[in-house]
Amino acid sequence: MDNKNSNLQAEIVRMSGVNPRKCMRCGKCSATCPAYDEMEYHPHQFVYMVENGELEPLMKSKSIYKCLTCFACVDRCPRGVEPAKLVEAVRLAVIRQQGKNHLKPEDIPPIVDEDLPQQAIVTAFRKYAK
Amino acid sequence: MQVNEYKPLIVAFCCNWCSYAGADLAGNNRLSYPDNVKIIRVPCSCRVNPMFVLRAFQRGADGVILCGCHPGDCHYTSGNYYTRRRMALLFSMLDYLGIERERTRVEWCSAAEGAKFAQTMNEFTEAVAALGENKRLEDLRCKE
Amino acid sequence: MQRITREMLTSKAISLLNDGTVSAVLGWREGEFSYDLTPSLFYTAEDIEQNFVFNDFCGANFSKYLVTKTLGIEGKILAFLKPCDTYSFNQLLTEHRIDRSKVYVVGISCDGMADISKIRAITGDGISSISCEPDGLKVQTIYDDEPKTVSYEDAMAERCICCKSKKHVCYDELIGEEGEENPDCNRFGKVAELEAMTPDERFAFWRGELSRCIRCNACRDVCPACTCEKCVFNNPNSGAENKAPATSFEEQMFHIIRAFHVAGRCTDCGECSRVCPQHIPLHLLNRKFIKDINTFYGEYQAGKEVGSRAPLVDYTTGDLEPGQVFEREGM
Amino acid sequence: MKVSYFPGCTLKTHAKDLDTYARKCAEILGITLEEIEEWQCCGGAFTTAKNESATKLSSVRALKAAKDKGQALVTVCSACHNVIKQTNYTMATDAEVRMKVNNYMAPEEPYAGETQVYHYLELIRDVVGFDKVREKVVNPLKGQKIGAYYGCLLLRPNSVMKMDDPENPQIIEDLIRALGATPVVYPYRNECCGGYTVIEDPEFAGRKSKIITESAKGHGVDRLVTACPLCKYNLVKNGSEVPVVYFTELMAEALGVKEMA
Amino acid sequence: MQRIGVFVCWCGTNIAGTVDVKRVAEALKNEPGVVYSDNYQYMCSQAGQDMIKNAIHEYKLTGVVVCSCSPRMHETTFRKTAAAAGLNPYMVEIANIREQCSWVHKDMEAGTEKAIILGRAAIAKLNLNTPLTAGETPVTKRALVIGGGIAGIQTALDIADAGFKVDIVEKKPTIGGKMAQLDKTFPTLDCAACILTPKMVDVGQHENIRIFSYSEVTDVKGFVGNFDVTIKRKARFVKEDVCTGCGLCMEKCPMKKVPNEFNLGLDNRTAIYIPFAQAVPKVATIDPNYCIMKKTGKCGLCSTVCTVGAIDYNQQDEIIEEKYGAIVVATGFNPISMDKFDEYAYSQSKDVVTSLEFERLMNAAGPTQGTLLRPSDGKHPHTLVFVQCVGSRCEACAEKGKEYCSKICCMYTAKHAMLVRDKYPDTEVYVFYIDVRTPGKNFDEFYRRAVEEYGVHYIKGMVGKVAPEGDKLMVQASDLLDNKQLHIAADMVILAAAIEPDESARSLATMLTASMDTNDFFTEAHPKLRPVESPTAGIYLSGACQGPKDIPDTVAQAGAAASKVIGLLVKDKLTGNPCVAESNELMCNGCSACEKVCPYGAITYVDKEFRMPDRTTRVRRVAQVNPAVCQGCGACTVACPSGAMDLKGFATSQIMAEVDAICK
Repeated sequence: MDNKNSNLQAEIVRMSGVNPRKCMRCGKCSATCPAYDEMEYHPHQFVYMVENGELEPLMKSKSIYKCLTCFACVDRCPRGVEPAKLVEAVRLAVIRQQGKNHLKPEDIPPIVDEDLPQQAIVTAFRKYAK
Repeated sequence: MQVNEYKPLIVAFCCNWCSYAGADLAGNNRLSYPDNVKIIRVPCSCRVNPMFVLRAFQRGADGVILCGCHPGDCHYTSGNYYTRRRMALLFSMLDYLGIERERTRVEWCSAAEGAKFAQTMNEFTEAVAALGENKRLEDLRCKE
Repeated sequence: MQRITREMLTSKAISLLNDGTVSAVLGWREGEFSYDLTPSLFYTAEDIEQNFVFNDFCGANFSKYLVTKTLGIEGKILAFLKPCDTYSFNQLLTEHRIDRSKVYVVGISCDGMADISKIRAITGDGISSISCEPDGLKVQTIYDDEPKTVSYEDAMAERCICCKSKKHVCYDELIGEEGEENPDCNRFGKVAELEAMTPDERFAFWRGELSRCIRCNACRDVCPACTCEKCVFNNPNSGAENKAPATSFEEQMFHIIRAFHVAGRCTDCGECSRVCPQHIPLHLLNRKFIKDINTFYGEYQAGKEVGSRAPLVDYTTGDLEPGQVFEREGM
Repeated sequence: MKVSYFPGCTLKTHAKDLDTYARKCAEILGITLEEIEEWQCCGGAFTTAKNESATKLSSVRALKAAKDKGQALVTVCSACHNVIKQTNYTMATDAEVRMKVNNYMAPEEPYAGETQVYHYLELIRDVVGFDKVREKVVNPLKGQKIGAYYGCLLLRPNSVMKMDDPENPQIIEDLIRALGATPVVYPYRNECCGGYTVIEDPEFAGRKSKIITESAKGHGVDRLVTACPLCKYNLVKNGSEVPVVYFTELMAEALGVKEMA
Repeated sequence: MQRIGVFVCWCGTNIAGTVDVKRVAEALKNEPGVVYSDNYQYMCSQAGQDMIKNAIHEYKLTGVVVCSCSPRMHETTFRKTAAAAGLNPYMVEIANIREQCSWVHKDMEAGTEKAIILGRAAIAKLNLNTPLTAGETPVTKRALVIGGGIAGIQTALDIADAGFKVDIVEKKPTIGGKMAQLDKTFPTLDCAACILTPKMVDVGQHENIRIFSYSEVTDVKGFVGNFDVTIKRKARFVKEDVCTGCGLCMEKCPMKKVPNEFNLGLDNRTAIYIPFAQAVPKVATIDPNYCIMKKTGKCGLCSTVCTVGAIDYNQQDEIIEEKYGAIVVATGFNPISMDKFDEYAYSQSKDVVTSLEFERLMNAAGPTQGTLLRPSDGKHPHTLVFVQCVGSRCEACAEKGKEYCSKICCMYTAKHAMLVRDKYPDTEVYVFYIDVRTPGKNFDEFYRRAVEEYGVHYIKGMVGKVAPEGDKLMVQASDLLDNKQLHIAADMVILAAAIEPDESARSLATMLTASMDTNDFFTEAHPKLRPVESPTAGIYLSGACQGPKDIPDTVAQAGAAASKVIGLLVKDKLTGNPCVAESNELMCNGCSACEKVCPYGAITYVDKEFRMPDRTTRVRRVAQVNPAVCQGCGACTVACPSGAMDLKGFATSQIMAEVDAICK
């Protein structure tokens, strides 16, 4: 693993507070995930790939915007790994970079219908933009 | 081995079941270590009273080492766990008083680890020798 | 907070004595000087009214007296315990040294006690009398015409400044308000300072301090953790016997052995340092053990709960190794 | 009993019902909701990253306002509750975040998670008691089969939220029972509706919501209740055949204060 | 003052090659107490030993120091030598000048010097030795087995067959335990009842075995060889010695809606019941929580129909006290509760069952007479999903699951899957696994047969959610190898629940002063070398109370525990290790520090009266060491603040003397 990558890996692990080494590869997170079919990389892969430093593919993947943060994987993981926090950490590692906001204010007007609670917009910005 | 006139006196407390047997194994395999290491046999490392360690220092020992079974392997199931706490605190205290921490040591050594025993004694003796004679504990009270 | 007054204590003591709740009262009696108070038993209301003293010099920890005083007495003894004393009292209960049913504990709140040596440092020697006034301590010396005023703050004992808890962990009845534990008391500040020194500096520090020891045994005699039926230093078979100053090992090791003997049991009441005539900061040895225990094995306060398992008679399989002690501190 | 109340933005606009009925019912149950002055949006989602402190400030301000008044803090919206409760937990347990937030806000007395945070439902269960609710019911919802829709935010992460068993919650069911109706347990009551992804991928959110409403219908649910405006939006928007109302509205019906709203 | 003889051994050239033995003998002559010092080629030879014996007689020696090989080699030899010459064997000390001197040093001068110092240390220690005598205690030749499952049954039978009396205490009305509930057993698939019930009958008929069924141990006092045990025999309201087990009462009992615990509540039983047909003892028991007579005082039908007059509604609990030499713990296990795992919808659907419930559903004597039917609607299930590791290997939440592997689930799930496919070829069977763990004879072959011959679908992954929809269970799971999320419409879901020690174990451990791990499994005296003994002498462990175990392992351990018990009971007297701790009551503070560190529970406290110097008496709490239980580790000696506790043979003063001699 090159140096830059291992720094990033350490940062993601630290930011998430997750210890990916606790994973015993049972796959219950992925069995639980409601967004599974939308994702290219699944919760258990996030854990495995972060542990192995395979960060590029994760950061490029749209999977990071598909996690619903429903915490089902967090609650059902038998080892307390908390995959959702890793997904969030990877996403933050992407959107904190300059110009990497996934959602921009100009994207909003066309998608909003008038019943949409602003809760949705606020949350989406917090998830998709820095 | 380095030639050194100064030979530190090392007292080693060894538990009967693992470390003393480990020392015997070192002997069986003719693995040499300095002759200034003197072993005292105790049933378990938890028999070693901190007073013994202090006494050894006071009477002129330059280093004291305790050897016991590996944690989890104690013949008496839990003795070495108590040793571990007692000595962690005692050694930390001695260090706090300014006595070199290299002079005290706890090492877990099984009956099968003759080589480890010899190697430990070599390393420890060397480390203590590098410090020179132990004056501090004796001098702690007497201001020049 | 309302200050505890002598009257509050004497009236409580007399009423409990009169209604038969207790048959004796453990309190303070004036010694040679007004700031030199002696713990003492009172059996009658008259004695209490005349001789019971309570002022800012009542620092003595009563819990230890109860070990012997409760023996051979009919009924209960009333003991006024400050928050710090209750920890020692609980620890003695844990060690089965006091029969709880023999003691009626009245917890008294405490804002800190005065230290005569701090006062002396301000007023100079020759103190003939001290009175406790609202605005401070009026100190009369034989050299001055007018009494000098020393504020309570300036007179407060070091151990009270970094008081770990104002909470009574044991009582039958309380006078004054119940306080709180004070986790931010910074009582390990000096220990940390010493730890940060080089070994040579530490050695020099301790040599300077311990050299002054005259082996008067006051620290041991006052220590509430030292209630052994026979002290190892008095026991010819213990290998540590040594009653008086000598040049031998036991003497130099006295304080280390003593600190280790009370490790995990010391409630950090600070009596050892209070009584040391040579002003050796002995509490710094005890606090080192307490600090280490807290960092190595998790927070533990001796005496906080009756029956708690002291760290040195306990273990976990994952305890750190003695060698890791130093790695961990990054030293 | 007086408590501090954090309504949240959506309750001021799209989810006025959730708020209004909450206030009406509280009155009946003897709870005074004192709205926090100058509260700010909670942000909608809690950021789990350990090095995020800015996103915690608005919640901490609300928490601190409640602490200053010596009151518990109550929320009705699931999202606000989740954010505020998680923030509070972080402030109590994460020294680094605590230090950063306190340094930034520089309050007189640092905030360290002292405030007790209740969801409205918890307040009813733990403080008021369902028996009291039962006493106050004037229009028992007899014969109605109501399905609770918890969603994610009320229950998870359980280690922090500690509201109920996240896999088999009972709190809304107990409330439904107290209101005289019959609770219906269906398996997707604690699964995600699709949440905020509706912004980007409405079809995906639609699929998630559909599973829930279909399951509820299959189990014979007459009406669904929820505590979350976004959940309600997603469920309704995606053609739920079962009507969806806020739990406070259901309460208002039973307690006889709905007309007055 | 001692009169010490020093004997320096050459060990051929082993010692003499590096150590000048003559100089050593000479130097040690002048040590305090030494009256004789000599050297010889082989001290351990007959001639060498004779030399020691002669010197003991001739010089009236009170102690012997042998400078030779390791005490681990010949300490016993020289102790016997001394004893043969009339000297107390514990008045012998060995200076190890071979393994720890001549063999590890090359320089003659240094070696000799060190040998002298080691000899000096031994002499210094010996000067403080006192003759020690090992204590003897008689042995009660009867064993108690707590728990009547397969572990307890096997242990009891083995002990009884060796000719010793055994009592079994079982809390349920019958022995048999979990194995009696099982259908078939892996890896051979023979039926559990076929191999267990004959053993139960053997137990019932064995002249050396008494069964206290429906009973509990309430108190244990004493120590190895001499336990006093209090047993509560709960009132079963049926006279055990009169009841013939005919079962007429069960037919007539009007209260028929009692959840049948033997079938895990899958069907009902009557208020008066015999748990199953092969129960031992085959005696009815009235369940007072359901019996109409017990609850309302009106009924009495069973009493009317009982032809032998066995019913006694007024029976009271009976407390009996018995003496035992050894106690075997065989309290077994239970599956954990599934309450906290409702993502699998255990509380929402009757068709989600635990593996033990599944055993009953497959069992010919079970609620469905062995036909696999769904509990909800009695229909034949077509798609079955087995979930492994439910609550096992679960580190995250202690209140939910267990951190350890439950060990038996992989194999019984393979068995279940295989049996289902064998009986009902029209079924699809899925097993979701994290790892398949099959270490055991013929185990992996068994699992492979399930896959290869029976076509069980083994899928690496976990189930995340089970949703009851209509009459189906919608199973959402991951297939990690195919990187897919699966959705299976199943008819039944079977959960391999983790197993945990029986809840009675914790209080029993306290009574026995036997240690337990954090999971409440009993700890063994040594994890490798003494796996069936508790660290507390006289307490033995059998079966799953010590850790998760399958039947073969349980039976093996049961036999091993029995052999250890037999080894104890054949002795008339127990000779202790004389090097045990001893408390000086005059100095003891009564603080309990020693009691807390003792791994064997050898220390107890008594209130004792002492005469004080002022002629008053004072009652003090003091420690007493039971020498029959103490193993002599010395942990207490250091924990003791006053130094009241000392270890014979390794006294504080002796070790100090050694330190002084070495550091001189």
